[in-house]
Amino acid sequence: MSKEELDARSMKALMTIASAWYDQMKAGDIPSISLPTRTKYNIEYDDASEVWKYGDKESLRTAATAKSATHLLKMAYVIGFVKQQLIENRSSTLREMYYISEGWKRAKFGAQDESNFLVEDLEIISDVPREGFHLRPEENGASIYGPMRIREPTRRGLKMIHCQDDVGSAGYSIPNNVENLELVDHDAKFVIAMETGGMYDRLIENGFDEEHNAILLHLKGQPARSTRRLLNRISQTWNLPILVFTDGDPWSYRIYASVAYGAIKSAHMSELLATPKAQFLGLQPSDIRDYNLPSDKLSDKDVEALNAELTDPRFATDYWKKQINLQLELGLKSEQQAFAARGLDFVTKKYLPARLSEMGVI
Amino acid sequence: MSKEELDARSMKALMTIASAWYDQMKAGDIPSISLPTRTKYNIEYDDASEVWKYGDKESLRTAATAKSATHLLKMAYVIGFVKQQLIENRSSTLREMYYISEGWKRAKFGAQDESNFLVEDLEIISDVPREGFHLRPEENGASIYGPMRIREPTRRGLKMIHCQDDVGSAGYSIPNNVENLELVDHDAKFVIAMETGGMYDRLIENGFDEEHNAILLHLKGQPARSTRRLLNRISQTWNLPILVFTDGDPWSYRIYASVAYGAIKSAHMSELLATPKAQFLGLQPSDIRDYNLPSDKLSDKDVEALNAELTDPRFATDYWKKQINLQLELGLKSEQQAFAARGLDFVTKKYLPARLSEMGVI
Amino acid sequence: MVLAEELAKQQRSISVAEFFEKNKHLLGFDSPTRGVITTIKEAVDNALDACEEAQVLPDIYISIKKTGPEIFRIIVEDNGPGIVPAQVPFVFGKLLYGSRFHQIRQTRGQQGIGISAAVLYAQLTSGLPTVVISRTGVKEQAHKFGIQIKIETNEPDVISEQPFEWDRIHGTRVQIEFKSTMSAKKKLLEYLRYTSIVNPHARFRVELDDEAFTFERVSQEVIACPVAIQPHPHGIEFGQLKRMAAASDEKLIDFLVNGFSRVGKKTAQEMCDRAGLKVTAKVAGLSADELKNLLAAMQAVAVPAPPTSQCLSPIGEDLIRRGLDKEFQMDFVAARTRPSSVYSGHPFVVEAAIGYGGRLEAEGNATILRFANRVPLMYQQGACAITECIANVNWKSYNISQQGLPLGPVLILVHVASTNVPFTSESKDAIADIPEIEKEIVLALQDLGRELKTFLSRRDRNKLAEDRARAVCAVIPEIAAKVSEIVEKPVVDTTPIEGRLMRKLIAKKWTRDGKVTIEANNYTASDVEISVYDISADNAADADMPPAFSTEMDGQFTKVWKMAIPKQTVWRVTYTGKGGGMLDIRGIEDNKKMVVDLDV
Amino acid sequence: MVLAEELAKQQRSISVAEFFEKNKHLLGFDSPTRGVITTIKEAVDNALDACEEAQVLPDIYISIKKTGPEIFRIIVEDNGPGIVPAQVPFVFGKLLYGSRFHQIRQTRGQQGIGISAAVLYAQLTSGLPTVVISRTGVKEQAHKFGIQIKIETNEPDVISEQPFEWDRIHGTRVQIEFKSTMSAKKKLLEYLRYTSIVNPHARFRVELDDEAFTFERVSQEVIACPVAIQPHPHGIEFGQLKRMAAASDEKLIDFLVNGFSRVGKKTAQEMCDRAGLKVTAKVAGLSADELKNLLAAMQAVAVPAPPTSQCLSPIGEDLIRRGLDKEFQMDFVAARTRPSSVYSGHPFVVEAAIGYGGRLEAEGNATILRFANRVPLMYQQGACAITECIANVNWKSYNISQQGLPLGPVLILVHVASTNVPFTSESKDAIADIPEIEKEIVLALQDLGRELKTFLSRRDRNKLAEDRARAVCAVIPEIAAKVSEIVEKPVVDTTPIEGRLMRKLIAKKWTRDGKVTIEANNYTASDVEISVYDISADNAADADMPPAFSTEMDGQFTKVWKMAIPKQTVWRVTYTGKGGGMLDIRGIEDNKKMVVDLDV
Repeated sequence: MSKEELDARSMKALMTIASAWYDQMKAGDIPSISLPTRTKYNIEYDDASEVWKYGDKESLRTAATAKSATHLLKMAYVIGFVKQQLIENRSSTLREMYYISEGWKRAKFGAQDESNFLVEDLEIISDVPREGFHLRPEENGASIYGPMRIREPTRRGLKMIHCQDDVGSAGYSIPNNVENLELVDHDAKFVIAMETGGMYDRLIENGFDEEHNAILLHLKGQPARSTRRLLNRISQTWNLPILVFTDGDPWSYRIYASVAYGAIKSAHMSELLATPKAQFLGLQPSDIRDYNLPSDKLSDKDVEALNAELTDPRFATDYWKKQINLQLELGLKSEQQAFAARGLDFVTKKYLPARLSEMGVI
Repeated sequence: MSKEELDARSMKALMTIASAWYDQMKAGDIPSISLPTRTKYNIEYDDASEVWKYGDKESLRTAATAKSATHLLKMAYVIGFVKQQLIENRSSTLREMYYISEGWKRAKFGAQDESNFLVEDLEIISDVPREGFHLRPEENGASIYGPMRIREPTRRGLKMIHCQDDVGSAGYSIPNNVENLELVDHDAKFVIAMETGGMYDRLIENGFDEEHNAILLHLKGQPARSTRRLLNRISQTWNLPILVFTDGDPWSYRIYASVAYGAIKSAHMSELLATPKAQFLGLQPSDIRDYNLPSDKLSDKDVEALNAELTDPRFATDYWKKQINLQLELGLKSEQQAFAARGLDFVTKKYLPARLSEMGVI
Repeated sequence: MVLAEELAKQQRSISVAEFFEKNKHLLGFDSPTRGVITTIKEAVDNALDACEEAQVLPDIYISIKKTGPEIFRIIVEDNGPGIVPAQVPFVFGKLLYGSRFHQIRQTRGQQGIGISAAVLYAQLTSGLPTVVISRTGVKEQAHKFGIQIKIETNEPDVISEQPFEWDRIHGTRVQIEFKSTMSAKKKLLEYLRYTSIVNPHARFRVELDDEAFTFERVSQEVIACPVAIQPHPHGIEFGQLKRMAAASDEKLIDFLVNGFSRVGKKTAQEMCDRAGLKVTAKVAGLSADELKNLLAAMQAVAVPAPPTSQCLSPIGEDLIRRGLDKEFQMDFVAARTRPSSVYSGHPFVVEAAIGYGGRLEAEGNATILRFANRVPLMYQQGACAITECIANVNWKSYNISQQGLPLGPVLILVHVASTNVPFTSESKDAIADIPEIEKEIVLALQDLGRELKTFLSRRDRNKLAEDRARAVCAVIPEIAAKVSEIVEKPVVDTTPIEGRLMRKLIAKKWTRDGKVTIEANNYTASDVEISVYDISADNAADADMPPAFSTEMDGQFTKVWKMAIPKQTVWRVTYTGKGGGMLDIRGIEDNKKMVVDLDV
Repeated sequence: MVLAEELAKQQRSISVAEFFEKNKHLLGFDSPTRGVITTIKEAVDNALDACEEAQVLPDIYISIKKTGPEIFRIIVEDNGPGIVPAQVPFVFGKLLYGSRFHQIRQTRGQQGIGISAAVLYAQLTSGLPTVVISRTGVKEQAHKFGIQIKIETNEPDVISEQPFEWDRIHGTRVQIEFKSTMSAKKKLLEYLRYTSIVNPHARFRVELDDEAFTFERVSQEVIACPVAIQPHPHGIEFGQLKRMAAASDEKLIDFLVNGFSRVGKKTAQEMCDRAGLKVTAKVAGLSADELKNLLAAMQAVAVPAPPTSQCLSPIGEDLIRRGLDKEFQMDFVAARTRPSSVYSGHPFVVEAAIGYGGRLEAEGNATILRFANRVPLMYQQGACAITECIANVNWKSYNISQQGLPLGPVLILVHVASTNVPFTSESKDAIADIPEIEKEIVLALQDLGRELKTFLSRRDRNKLAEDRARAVCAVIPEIAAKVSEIVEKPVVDTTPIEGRLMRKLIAKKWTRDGKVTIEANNYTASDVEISVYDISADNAADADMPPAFSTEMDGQFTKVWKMAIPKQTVWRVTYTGKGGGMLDIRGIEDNKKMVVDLDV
């Protein structure tokens, strides 16, 4: 969708919301708005798009309590602000909007979280991603390294960049808006998205990208929107296998889940942000056992998180049930760099080749 | 210094330590080692290099307590490990070494912190930076954007990169070892190093780099070694003014201090890592007052940190005493993006030009 | 063996006076400070008991004056029946002498020790005899005595006795002088205040050196004097039965019916049958074993509880509430008089009250008022079963914070009335932990706790609902303003929404284009009849609905409209003017109305 | 007025027996369970007091047997001086009758109430008379009585009296039967154990139904019987002085010198001068005002504290320690007897002890043992000044955790001995909060607390130092191994470093190339003389230093070397063999040696 189209769609959606409130109040009714319930119990698998989306459960937010009324007031101010940005063709970060809200008196945000949540609400109601509101994420994109070429429009014109030849050893920095990024061509067999920089550097130092024609991507923890969107686009455009390689603990599985299925809090954007074909490479609980990796005991919070995952529809597969139950049984977790305990080459020479061929990727 | 020279120097320094211990034990003495005291009370200004370094205060670590004995044992294991890396010409991250220590029984590290601290000790004793031990930092370098050109040796050969024309909109990713980076040329008047990505993006979006011929650098919070080393090199090589632009709170002043004077924990590397000519741009406590910025109350921890800074020799200037006392008086702190409360262009059109001209930079 | 003989020579009898002289703390005379309170307490107890017996409304005068270094003169005077001259020396000059010890009924004083102990204390510390004046009626002469106690024998020592001219027609005045301090003045006044709460029929006038206080009565009703009852068959021990039997010349059945509470012929018959004894047997002739069987039978047969209505005199829920109301103005007060109950054959009644808010301290431990037979307990709060019971109730479940004792603006009163209050010691400061009594106290407190909880949650709920609606009403107009701006339409009027939220009568006044409009929206759930008071410089001569009346003073016109407004409807009036001034609505509760001047 | 007359008719005297019958809780008879302990306590108190007076080592027999449903027969028999037949009825059948009430000295029983109260309780519950047998000497006939109390008059009622054949040559046996339960058996044994701790000269034999216990004496010394003293001039009240003066026929100076403790002629003269009275004045003739002046003078003049060495009988620090040691085996015990002191003219001594560790419970509140005049206090711990004092000491500063009371394996004993122990009630369960006594208790406890702290920190320090050295010794060889590997040289031997760290004698044995070496390094701070025991299959025939002796059994050779090793030197022996077996060092404390078999 072109920028102009997206802008028009955004404006229309926002005005619809405001008009509905105006009409409610005009009729002497307390203004209200419907939102899908945003919990893991209200996400459903969409067969068509192969992603998890919010289901039918909605909650009605009526300005009949001070909290809800204030929420609606803030929403009105955000709508007013975005309308202004669209008219003036400006953009800003959420943090900047948070500071701009200083002037909104009662509608001022109490904390950054609140403005984030509110923008998500607006995305859901309007079915327009925040990029359409000209709101930039604060988060930086991650890094990518491998045999692929992209074309990026910048303030200084279109740039064609090859992600091995045209970049430093730290790779190409993914910008925070990848909608306009063009995926030109590639010479890769698969993509490995890694949780930690140490593993990303290890694979680059050991020449894994050249040896296996692999695109390496550093997720930098819980991946930013632009990172997830880029993976989604690589998968859709080039149809390459996407493999997620994280630490072996419940929080890392959530990183995988957010790549593959979308985060619960952005389930409304799943079609754009999720990569349903992404596969979990490791570190698997069975690896801890099979390779006897250095490990830590699961904390109470870990166990709680694992149990929560057992009831999470996104993990409702035999593979995950088996792995999670095994982990609970072992009572252990490991980091991906724990492979170093078996030598610095172990991960590139032994573990990854074995695991990738087991997965049918090489 | 060439790689070979550095390797030889490292090996010699480590063997000297081990031999000293051997001789002590042979004589029936409890092994021990001297270390400079690593607190802010033992850093001194070195007039020659214009940086803060550890002073004369030393503490003797004798293996007469279980804690010290174990510390020496671990140090012995690290020396053994580094010796092996030097012989085999391998490198690894600290995290990897931490996992490799799994096999060291009693000398196994209890936590990552411990191995970091120990490597710092070794740097101090041997006067060799950790890069000489073939130990890679875990931390990623930050991003840089602006009219400058560098030449970087990578696995795929030497790359020449212009940090505006040859990079995406997110800029050039600084690698985690910049010793071998060549600073080719530039067309800049000054460098602004920023704490937050939001401000970095704001300046790029508003075209500040073009308008003022500025190099923009995103510190990503407390700057990594390679980022500080790069600033040090830019300052030394090109003699450009380096301006540090952070949030207005005690923790951010420490970011400035670590850029300008070096961190206390790496005072032994100050000559390589500190940029004594770096100036603090803002956000100054007086800005909070003068621009009436949105602010938060200082927490107890903030006040404690500010008071600690008042006794920190690195902040012992009239400027800092005035600013810190003013802040304690105001009882407030602000983030740099708080300028957004006065409009999205305020920082680039009003604040920075005014401040830079006040500082004599433009 | 010589030793035993020698030891024998040292053996001798100890007089009760000697015993208590050595054990002053048992009687509450262990410090000069306490002595004052104990003495006044004993004298007031006797005065109240006497007035009760005489069925007069007590009018008690108390005076404390310093007469020398550390020496204080205490006077307590009552309008009771007086004491016949022959008895005066014994009542005041002999420990363990009194009229109430052998009676089974609720009295304040009981053991015949209290006031004589004060006399003893005076004689030990100041050496001065106690002066007693008493007159038993208008036709009788008043007598004045100087009395001490012969300690070795516990017999009265009458120092002087003479007729006396007294303006009281009946009553007693006792004047005791001993070593003391007035450091417990606050405690003393507290004692009198508390006494007045549980004796709402009494008036106390107090003179403390230069200050005078009066605690007025709130009830004009003389309280019934408890009547003595016979012992209850379930509360009697073998020794007592044996003594009663030995002293009786009755037949067994008559002995049982006449000698015990609640035993009728049928019950007595059943007891005899069960004991295997003839109803006609002479009781005095029964052997020890037969008496044992009889006792077992008496305790096995079901007998109703003792008749408490006669022998006990609880204060009653209404009078407790009024008494507390007089001394503490509180937001909530509830009282409970429990049904009477029995421990070890002694009937008792527990009364309790809980107060909340008002002038009570908002912080710290609850105020605890303990009473036994209408007498406040002033010491040893920590050792008292009442305190223990209060601490054992889970106040948190009644929304009262608690740390051992309940905390906050809470007052707890507990009154235990019994024919025999079980004190932990003879100084009568604390009630012993008798399970039967504790159970009743806890039940009363729990019952009151539930009532308090209901009050608190209703109060909180009302307040909360209103606060909530008010908070919403503050936001709605802002939403309206912003939304109208976004959709670029005129600002929408949100008053209907506000009134709806508040469920109130909303009166508004605004001025636009030289026209003043007053509007009253009845959003409440019922029809209302109200008056609108509008005071301003406008005369409202052209009002579209003329005011019921209009008056002028100094250029200010007071216009009053009266009307009924059905629920969910609006009343409106418009007139030419500049607005301003003041608007008020009468005829509806404050919390059901909102008055808004939109021009301000 | 008729009413006063009517009321007068009801007035009557109350006998002490009636009073206590109604107030059983004042005497410790408020429950059947308590009755047993109270009775045994009173009887044992009397027995111990009597033995003390007779200067015999007490040998007391106690028996409790169930004789009917809820009825128990209690027997207490002593080897005291016995009671002459004429006195027996009064001692047991009259409340407030005794030999010790009027004496100023430390005794267990005092008021003459205790045992008679038990007799009263028996008569009320079982109806059975108390049986007393007493014999005053070998030449005298024993007598046996059946005794009850006439309650209305508090006079003895002798049911039976007859001569009795008794094998004891002197002593008293009392047998009381009343309604009770044995649910307090544990408490009873506790009472006896505690009694035995503070009466280390007494033996108790106990039969409880089928079980028998003996608490043996740890001291064979008869304790001195406290001697009565005269009242102290600072502890006398006006009333008492007046009575003493009235009963005296002496001149003032003699009256003062003879009638009071610690008053000599000079002091008496000073008192008279200060009071403005002639030394020769007849005391009986002094007026009330003169007596007041005299009293003021007596209290103004400095007089030494009462002579406690005679009238008080503290247990003593040594005997307290031994008594505690017998019953609780603890790691630490310290006792303190404070100097005697005075409150209200009554002399008293506080003794305290603290024990730690051993068989004490590691968790929960400290064990608290309270005593008054060598009698354990078993009830009302919470209301006792001793408990309050313990809670008020800041135990945390002595490294003892505390939550109100101190926690952990701590025992605290406090004994208050006085001519007049101030109890909170006549049941004598708790000591009243007299500031003078509290101060002494706190001082004693603080003193002991400091001693305990010293013990604890020394213990902790020793343990810590050794643990630390041991931990270092575990690491040093690993450092040596790694460093040697890095520098590529032979592994350096670290034993000298280890021994140095441990400051011990280090014995090592190792086998290399068919040679066994035993080495003893004396790293201690002093020279040692030791024996080395080496048991193995080697005969050490070729040892370079032959063993002092060598024996063989079943193929195992025991070789013993004896030698002196100066400090900081090494002894070594080598012989051909295969090693193994066992090595031991004798002649040096366990914590000063380390034995290492390097082959294992």
